[in-house]
Amino acid sequence: MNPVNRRAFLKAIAAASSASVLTIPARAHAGVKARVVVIGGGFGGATAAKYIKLMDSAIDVTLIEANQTYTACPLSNEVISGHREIESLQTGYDKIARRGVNVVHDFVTAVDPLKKTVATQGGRKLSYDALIMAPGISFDYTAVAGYSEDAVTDMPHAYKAGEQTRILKWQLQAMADGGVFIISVPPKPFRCPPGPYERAAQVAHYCLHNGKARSKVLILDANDSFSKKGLFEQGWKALYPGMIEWVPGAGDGKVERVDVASRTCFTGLNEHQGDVVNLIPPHHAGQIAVRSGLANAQGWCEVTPMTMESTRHKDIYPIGDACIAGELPVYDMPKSAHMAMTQAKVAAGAIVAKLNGLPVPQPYYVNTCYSTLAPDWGISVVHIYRVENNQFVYVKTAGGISPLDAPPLQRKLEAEYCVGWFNNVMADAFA
Amino acid sequence: MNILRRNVLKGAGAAGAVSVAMAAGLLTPGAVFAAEWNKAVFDSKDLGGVMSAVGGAGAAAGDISVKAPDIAENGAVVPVEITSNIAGTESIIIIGEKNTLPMIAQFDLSNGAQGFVSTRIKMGTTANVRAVVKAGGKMYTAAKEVKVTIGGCGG
Amino acid sequence: MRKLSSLLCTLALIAGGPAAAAGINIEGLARTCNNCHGINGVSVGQSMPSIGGLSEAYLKQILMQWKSGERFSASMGRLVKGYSDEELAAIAGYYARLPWVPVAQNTDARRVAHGKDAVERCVTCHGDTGSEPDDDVTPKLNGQWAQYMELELMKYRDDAVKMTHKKMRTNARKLDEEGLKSAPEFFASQK
Amino acid sequence: MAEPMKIRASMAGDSAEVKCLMNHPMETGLRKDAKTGAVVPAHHITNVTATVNGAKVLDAQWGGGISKNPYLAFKVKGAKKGDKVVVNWVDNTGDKNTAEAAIG
Repeated sequence: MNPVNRRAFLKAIAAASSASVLTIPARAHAGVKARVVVIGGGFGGATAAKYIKLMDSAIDVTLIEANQTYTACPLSNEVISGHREIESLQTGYDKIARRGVNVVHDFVTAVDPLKKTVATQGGRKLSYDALIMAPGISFDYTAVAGYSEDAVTDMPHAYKAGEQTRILKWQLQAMADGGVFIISVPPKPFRCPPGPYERAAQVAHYCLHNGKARSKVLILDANDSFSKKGLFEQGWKALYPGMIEWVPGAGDGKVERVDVASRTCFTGLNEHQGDVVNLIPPHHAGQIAVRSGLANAQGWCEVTPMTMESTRHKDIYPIGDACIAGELPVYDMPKSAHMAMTQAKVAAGAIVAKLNGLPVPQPYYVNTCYSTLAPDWGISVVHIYRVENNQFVYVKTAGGISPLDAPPLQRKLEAEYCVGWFNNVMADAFA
Repeated sequence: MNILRRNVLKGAGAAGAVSVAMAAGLLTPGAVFAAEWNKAVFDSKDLGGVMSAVGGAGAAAGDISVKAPDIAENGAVVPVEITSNIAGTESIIIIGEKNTLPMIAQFDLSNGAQGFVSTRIKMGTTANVRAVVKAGGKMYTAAKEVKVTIGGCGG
Repeated sequence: MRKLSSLLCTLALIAGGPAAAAGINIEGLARTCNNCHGINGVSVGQSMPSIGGLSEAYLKQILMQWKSGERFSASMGRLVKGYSDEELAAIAGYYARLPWVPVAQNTDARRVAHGKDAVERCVTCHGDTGSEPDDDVTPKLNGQWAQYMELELMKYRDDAVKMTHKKMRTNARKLDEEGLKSAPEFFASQK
Repeated sequence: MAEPMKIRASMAGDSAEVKCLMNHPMETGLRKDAKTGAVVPAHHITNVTATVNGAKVLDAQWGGGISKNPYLAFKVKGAKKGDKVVVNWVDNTGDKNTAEAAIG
């Protein structure tokens, strides 16, 4: 370590500690070790568990996650197009365990918000002082007639990365030149707002460079607009002319019914037969959040802006894709890994402060989201939120999308930054 | 009786539209465009003028529902569904109160057509979508505010 | 070290410090930077720079230039426009007080050797190994990510984007294609 | 000539619901071209009619305030399966289109 910096560093600690000696042992005197339980080990849950431990190592933190290995959704569209192996998106929980987080691979079956306990399939019963609810999403398989959970191998959603991603990739590889690849997009809000449109580009890229240039990607959308629309349309046109067609909800794009056997999607007035059908069903907060009484009528968990605490139950903090925050349908917080992580850090800060008897710290919410249309063509959107009068406020003077008239260098930089972003968020959440 | 027909003589272009349609051979006995397009009303930028031309707003009615999103993310495509449960509904008119051209559409219903239309309209700014209904010779109205988000972050 | 920094996190959360006086939760704010720049500003991603331990003056200057739009950025400008000058100053101060950690990365020995010549123009300002910049608005480069530095050079070489610092623009353009790769690799390999 | 119009009619209870999707730019005459700055002339559907077995059920007038590629749905009581629905439109340039469907 640089000696000058080290001196400054120690000085900073000294300055900080002189003021805080009196406050830190408040809970220690009570002789109770505070317990935090985190449900779900995705970007949000893992980040929350790790940061609570980082901020106050005296807190007992248990992370409950069913899977031993996590497969990240960001960049998973590049697995479909063959640019990336799925293993590059995977991580275990050993590193955050080494930070002192008690990692339990189990499945939460019930939460009792009044007794403040969590029960698991494995027979565990844990009590908590604060609960982070980060279960991600659950699909509504009945929303599209003719579809079902059994149909996911025929019409994969590939909207939880892993086996589904592989199936969609294989189906694309098996598709003949001239085939039609249908992507059915559910009504907002849904996970990863630019995901389907980035996927369209990645699929077109695969087709163009693998002897399937006559193929077509047909996006059947329940919505009339989408994230980074202008940038995507510009990129599609420049990179994959004539290969991608977007049908908005207003143009009869909403898929109401499917026939799985013939791979047909029925909209209000039309039917579209695909060679591959990537049907992304509507979704809502993970089942456990809904069953715990945290979700609103639309199936999402509303939160208190200063802390991310649930508006329904005290001491439960729904974060990540399961929560809904900000003004729908344009200024709501996007369901992205980056957003989940900044929400996790706000919740972690609020919980640590509360358990130490300290005032609520000022929250900061940021989202950065990259989409890669081709290896040297990246675009992004940035969101900054402030909390004013206990409301989420999207800062309109900042944020926004990459410029439409950007030079090629910017597109290249953003494609490279996307990978750097991914490596860093993976480390920040899981290492 | 068609409400706008009263104004047909004022609308210089209205007759023109009909003759063009006739010249195009479109107007067969089964599909006559009885309601000549009323240029004067559709080209008017004056909300008050439009309201009186369509017969006045009439009484506010709970039997009319205007279904539209609270917030439209795309002002160019705002889904609007109007249901009139008033017996004998003959016409439904849609007005965008702050549109440069407020008059959006008129639907005259007959032979079993119910008091229901669903369409998509343009809105330049946050405003009321107003439905004016004519039933049994009387006018009724209802409105719903739609917030239009302009610019947006695209995210 | 890790223990120390986590303790600092906790203490700063409680005690605040100068930023707290201005109503800024600097720890909370800096945590949002971690997503891309790593805990304590030590990045693990090749295209994202480490920022912990860079000088306060340099960090403050670059943040403010992005905010004003004076200096091109692909995405940082859109981020920093969301914060007050005081907040940006607090971020600069926060990261400047952290230690600079050169990151171990794979470098090509041949390139590093070539880079030693290629950096002839760089070392007058950044120091022989990039660790001792000439003034406090010049960043350290030793152990910085090679790919990040290469991308920065590309910005300085491209007229399509607006970069401040004339000297950097001039010198970046003097590098040949090989130098564009080997100069970053040289600095990246330095401790 | 405009692209064909899509029409579908189906029974829902004792009413037939008719849905149509038309292809039309629906220019208001107010919009300026982003590149040239010139006003794009008005070009929109002005009249729409619908019949069920030849009897007129809907007679509409539209301005440019209806969205591009218009969507229209309406309901007809007393119609039955197999009845023929015909929808016509004409625009301010005299262009026209027609489509028909049997109620399913």
